[in-house]
Amino acid sequence: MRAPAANETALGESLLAVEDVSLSFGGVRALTGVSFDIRKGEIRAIIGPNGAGKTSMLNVVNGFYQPQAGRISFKGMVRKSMRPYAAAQGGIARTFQNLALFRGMTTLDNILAGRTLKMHRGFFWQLLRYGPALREEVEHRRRVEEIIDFLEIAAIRKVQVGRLPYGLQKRVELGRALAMEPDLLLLDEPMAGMNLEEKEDMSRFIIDVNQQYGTTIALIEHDMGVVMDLSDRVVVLDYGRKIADGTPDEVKRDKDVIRAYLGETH
Amino acid sequence: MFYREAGQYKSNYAADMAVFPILQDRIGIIVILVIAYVVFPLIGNNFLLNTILIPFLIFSLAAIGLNLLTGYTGLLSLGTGAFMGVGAYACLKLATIFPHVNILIWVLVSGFFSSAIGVLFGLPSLRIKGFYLAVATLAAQFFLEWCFIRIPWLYNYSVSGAIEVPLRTVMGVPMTGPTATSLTRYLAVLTIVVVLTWVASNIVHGRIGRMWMSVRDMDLAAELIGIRLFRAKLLAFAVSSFYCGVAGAMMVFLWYGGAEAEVFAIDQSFLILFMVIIGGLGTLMGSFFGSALIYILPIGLRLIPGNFGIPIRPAAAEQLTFVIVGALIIVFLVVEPNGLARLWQIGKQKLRVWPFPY
Amino acid sequence: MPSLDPSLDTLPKLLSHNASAFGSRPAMRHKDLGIWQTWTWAQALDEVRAFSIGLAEIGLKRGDKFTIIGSNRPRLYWAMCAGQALGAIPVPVYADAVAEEMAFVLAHAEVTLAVVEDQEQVDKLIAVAEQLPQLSQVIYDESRGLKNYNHARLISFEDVQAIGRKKLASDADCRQRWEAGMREGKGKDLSVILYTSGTTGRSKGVMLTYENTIISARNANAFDRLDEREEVIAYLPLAWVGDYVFSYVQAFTAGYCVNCPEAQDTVVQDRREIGTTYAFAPPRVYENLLTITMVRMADAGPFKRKVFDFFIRVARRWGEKILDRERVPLHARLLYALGDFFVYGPLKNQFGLSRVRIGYTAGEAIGPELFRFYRGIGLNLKQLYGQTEASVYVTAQPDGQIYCDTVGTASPEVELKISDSGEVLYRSPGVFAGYYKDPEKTAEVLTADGWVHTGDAGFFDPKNGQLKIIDRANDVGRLTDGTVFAPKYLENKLKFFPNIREAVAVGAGREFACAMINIDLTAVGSWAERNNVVYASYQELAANPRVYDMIAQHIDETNRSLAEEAVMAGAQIRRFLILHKELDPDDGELTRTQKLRRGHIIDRYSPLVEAFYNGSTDAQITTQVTFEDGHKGAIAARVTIRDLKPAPVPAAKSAKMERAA
Amino acid sequence: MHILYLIFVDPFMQMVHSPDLLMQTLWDGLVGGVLYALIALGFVLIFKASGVFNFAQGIMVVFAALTLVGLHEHGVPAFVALGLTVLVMLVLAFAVERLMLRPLVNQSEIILFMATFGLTYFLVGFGQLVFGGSPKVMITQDLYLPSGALEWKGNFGFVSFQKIDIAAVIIASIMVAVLAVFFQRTRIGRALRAVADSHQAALSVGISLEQIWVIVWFAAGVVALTTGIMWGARSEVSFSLQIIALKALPVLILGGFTSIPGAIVGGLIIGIGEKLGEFYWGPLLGGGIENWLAYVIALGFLVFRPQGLFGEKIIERI
Repeated sequence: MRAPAANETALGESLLAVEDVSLSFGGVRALTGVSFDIRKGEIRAIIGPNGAGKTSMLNVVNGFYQPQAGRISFKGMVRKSMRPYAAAQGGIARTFQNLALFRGMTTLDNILAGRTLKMHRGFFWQLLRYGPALREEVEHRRRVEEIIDFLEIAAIRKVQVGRLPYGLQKRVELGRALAMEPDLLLLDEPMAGMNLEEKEDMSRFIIDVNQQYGTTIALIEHDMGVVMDLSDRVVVLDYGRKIADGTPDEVKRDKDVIRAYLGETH
Repeated sequence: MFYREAGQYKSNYAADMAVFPILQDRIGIIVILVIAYVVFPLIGNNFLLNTILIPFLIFSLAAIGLNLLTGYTGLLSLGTGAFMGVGAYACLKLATIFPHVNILIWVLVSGFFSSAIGVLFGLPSLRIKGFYLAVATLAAQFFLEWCFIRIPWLYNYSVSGAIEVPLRTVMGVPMTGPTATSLTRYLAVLTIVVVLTWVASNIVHGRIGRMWMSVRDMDLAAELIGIRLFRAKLLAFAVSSFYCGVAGAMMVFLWYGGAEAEVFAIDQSFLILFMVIIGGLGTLMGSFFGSALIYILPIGLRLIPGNFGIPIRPAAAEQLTFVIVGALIIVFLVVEPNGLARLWQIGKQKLRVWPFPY
Repeated sequence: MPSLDPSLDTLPKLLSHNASAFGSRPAMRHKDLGIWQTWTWAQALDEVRAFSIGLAEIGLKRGDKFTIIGSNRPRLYWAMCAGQALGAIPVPVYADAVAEEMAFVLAHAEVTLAVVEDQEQVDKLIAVAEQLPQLSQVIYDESRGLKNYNHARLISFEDVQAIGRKKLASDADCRQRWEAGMREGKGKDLSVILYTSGTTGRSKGVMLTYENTIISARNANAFDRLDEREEVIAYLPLAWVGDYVFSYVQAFTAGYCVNCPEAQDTVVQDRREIGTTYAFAPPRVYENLLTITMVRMADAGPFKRKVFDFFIRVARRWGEKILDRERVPLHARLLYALGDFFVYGPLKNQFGLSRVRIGYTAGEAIGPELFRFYRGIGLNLKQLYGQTEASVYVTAQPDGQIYCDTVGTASPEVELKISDSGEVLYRSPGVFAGYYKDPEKTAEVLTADGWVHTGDAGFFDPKNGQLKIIDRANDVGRLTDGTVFAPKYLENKLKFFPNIREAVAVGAGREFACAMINIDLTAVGSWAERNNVVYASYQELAANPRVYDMIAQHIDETNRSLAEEAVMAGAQIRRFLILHKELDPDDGELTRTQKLRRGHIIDRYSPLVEAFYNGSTDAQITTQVTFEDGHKGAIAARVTIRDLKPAPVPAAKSAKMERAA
Repeated sequence: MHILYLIFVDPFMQMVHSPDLLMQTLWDGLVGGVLYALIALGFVLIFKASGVFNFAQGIMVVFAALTLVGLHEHGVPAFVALGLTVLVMLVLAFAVERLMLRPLVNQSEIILFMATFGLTYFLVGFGQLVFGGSPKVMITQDLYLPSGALEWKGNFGFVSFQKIDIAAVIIASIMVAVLAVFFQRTRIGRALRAVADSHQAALSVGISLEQIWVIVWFAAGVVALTTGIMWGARSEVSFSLQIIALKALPVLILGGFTSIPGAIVGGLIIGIGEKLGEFYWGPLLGGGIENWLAYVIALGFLVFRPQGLFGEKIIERI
């Protein structure tokens, strides 16, 4: 089922490309001259041992960190570095390794918050919460409900996310990202700490997102099995350097990768 | 137990997103409003109106103001008193310069002045968070306090250095000044508070409210979903200060009828902060609970000994109040850190699922 | 037989009539995307028309059979009507049926087109595709996950409607033609084939004409004064005659609104939101609600529990009398009023039953205690006795004449009689046209002069003249000592205990009665939590000796109450065991409507049955099981058997008996 | 033009023309600063070890002083009273840990912060209830603290140093030294430092959090007492002091919540800064700017170095 999708993306033009990006915090090198691209409509995995700089990479992509060197071209526009707001507006959404949900808010509000960039009714109408403002709320609520339905979290619609079990929180976070209708979706270990069943669900959602909405996805994941059957292409980082890049099978066979992983285990 | 929700279904989102989706709650609100507008005026003597209700409402509004900033946006402020002051002095100047304009309009307009000041002192929130920001707001508190004392123009050069509220009539009825009856002032305060509370609930239930809460709960994530933190924070400062400003103006014009700068001293800020915390951060209802507890309780304490004929020095009573309030605050925080509003919620939930435990 | 006004003798005709009569009234609601999406009768007609014409375009013809598979969704009901408008015959199938079962029915009914809910059902059909060569088109409601499927024979509901709308727009008189085609339908025409998963053997297709269903629906509406103001919730299997008549035909004839829940597990919540006024449910549903109540109350604080128990006792004592408008002392009324405020009201509200005017329990006999409980808290619960072959209604209880052990008097236009063998027979306008492609079975059941053999043993209660069903005619047996042994009667008594989900009584032709028990995982599970009994699976919990003790107490209680009854005293349960697995329709142990298939179970578990009577205290058993995903496996277990002391028969009673004898 | 002159030229002219005044001002500022530093020190101790932003520190100063004087008034010999007061502070520390911190463990910062507000109110009321609300005079002589002034005439003028101030500076310095040693050398001290980093670490040193809290609150109490004595000796013992105690907050901002040297340096900057400001620029604004100058300094400072003088740069991670 995945096969056709993979083929067409193989030719799809690049949506985002990072060119020898380097990042360091006060002397500590996080990334060194990393370059790779993400093509429209593909599922791109970033893997590597702990501390390989995967998360830092995502943080660079959506402008949370400013790299010291390198270029980032997104949708053809070349920048020295991203800015969070610009990234968000450009259509880059993101979930986090250890959840960054708005714990005090309900599932509904969390996902609605993801629509912020798309809501424009002025302050005055907000004061009245009437007329245009209300209409806008309703219209976006409808979109959000579709996402809720899609992620099968209708039952927890009005529950404070702080009270939800971990697996569900992950889903809500994905929902918030989807609410932004992103062109590029960055998932930082979407399945960390999940049991098998939850993982299967999550994989299904990721695939469905990619197919239903044609969203391009870049994900960091530790579970090799998952990575191999989800992703179209894989880039491997180790100690902040790129050591391999290609289709899952290519990467699996790459000896640097094998070494890196064996190196990690002991 | 009283809730009978069977048959209350929503066939459109507007209804589902209403502030009070449950019929019984809507009824409750109406009952409260009727009591406030009809029953109290009928049975209300000066003491009830002037010493209990008017200040209670005013403090509630101020608490709402601070709650918008601290409870909803997560920005701790110790400058509430000063922002209230700005409102009061602004109102005084406006009333003096344009004597013929309806005073209530000025009461509201003066809010905008404290908004402006609030935004000004909110600027540091771009760089700093938490207690650091709290201390920054202390700068506002002390600087403004100092202005209130040192700039005679603000209090119209009155010899006492205090605000003397001029007589103003609305449609022939004395609204402010010595001859204004407590009933008229009560109704004015009540109306303003009701309207502004309604507006506040609109804000917090809409896009802006979500924006603020996002900033409060996880500012980084908020930024990454496209919320401009700085704008959101400044907006919070502006709105919050507006409410405080109006509360301050009402306090002087519709309650005290005259006041000195001390009224807006740091203790006032602390008092409001108590109300917000005890009432419950991030809930409008809590602001009312908090103000009821923190303001009305001490009055009760002062009355009790008298009623029981226990001889007690007023000073001692004062100090005793301090002790008790202080202890109460700690006790409340221990019992329910999320404030009275949370207790209320729990109770309500129990009633909804009655007879089941969950 | 009285025939119908020809302008209203088919469901599509009724639809277009309603569209003009109650145009702006809600016809259907569906909890979807968080709110109750609503369609008026006018809108419903529009949806149906568009889909119907679309169907015609993709080649559905008069006389074709098409199937409907899925949970209760407006679109699936519309699909039935849309097909019927073209003169095609819907053959709804149980959505939870496994692929093979479906294959049998669809092949047998020569279904050419399927309207299904979602990917799950599509996958099932694909799995058995080669067994169904004639099935040319599959229409799905939810596109989720189907994007990359081969769409050669696959099309979405919207697309079909789009085709229809396009046709309507492009071709001016297409609308008239459709109207005309719809008008060709006659009351005598075959309207639907419902496959009954009979308690014995393979399922048979019951053919019902429009007249059958519409007349009995009309009568039912009149009988209970139902009109367009009713609110009902549709949550029972589409393929069950109950749902077909109740949420489709009766809705169309009365014009009331049918509400589709968001999901199976939100039914209680959804029923509560809507606040239905007319409820129709098999005893199981009421059982579950009661179980939930008991379980939750067990966790409640002592005070709350005391209040609850006290008022429930009040309800038991006075509730029914008050409901039946009998004379009761003032203090009782006052107590009851209090109870209503503190317990009954909230309780009914929790379950969304507050506004229920009439509640029916049917499909299976209901445990008397269960029945009394609901009547006691002021729910006007009545019994009816029905069959697919009768378009449901055979007998029903008129308001005010409610007895927990009868099923009421003959419904309007229904004639009843008891054969010499004690079997119940009936004749009515609702009587079916025969089993599809099965004349000899039809002959067995349907006599030349239109009488139908129910296969149930029963008699008219001398006290009130209402029909009383004892059991399936061929299930009623006798113990070797000659005492009457009516298994279902025992089972129902046992099933009232929240802890017992299913019970299978054996004893026909044996020296004494025994029972195989299925514990209720919800109830016993929470009991286990409270008594920190640890368990990993149903099997483990079922085998737990403390659970055995608990069940033993329940059965002792049952025996005591049996001892009270002259006829049954002899048939007390002497031995029982708790089954190591839950009885399951997928293993053919229950019907899709969750009825016990006792015969099947008894030979399936023959080793256990033998163990009952050869005195051994436990037995080894291995059973074939079908898992969720359809693949088969076997589970083995060693099941313990417990002995019980029969309760002494009260001296007075036995004395009377002797005199009677 | 003239205003610019008044702001940017005139003050400095004055400084040059009368260095004695300048010196006097600097000295006064220094002493004030030292006392701010001491209060700030109390904050830092508690914040470091328990993450509690102890708003009550200022009140503890007053309360301690009040207790000391009050006891003496009731005829308790000075040093006995001193000892008793220390004991009272210990009891207070225990009470706070038991009744406040333990029940509120792992509540959000702001809740603990509010709790210390409650504590403040309580102490204010309690102190007055027991010892009366009227201002009191610190028992300087009985504690053998020097009084009078050292006067020093140079050819450029005349400066006077209050002996008590000198004493204050010395004692304060000793205090800091002791604390420093305590933190660097002793096991408990190390434990405390560990707590600041991670609670597990502290436990591994074999001291329970509860004990640590008691210790730091007690230490803070002792610091408060010292401060109270000094301050009381300079002005008088009354609750008006608590406003001055708030001055410790800007000091903290300058120094950072967790740095002891920061507290000291910050204290000095604020103390001297506000005195200079008041003396040389205050008149332009009609005086009294002491009340807020400290905060404005801190505020301006924050905008450029949010993490304070000695706080290390925060790298935000997600």
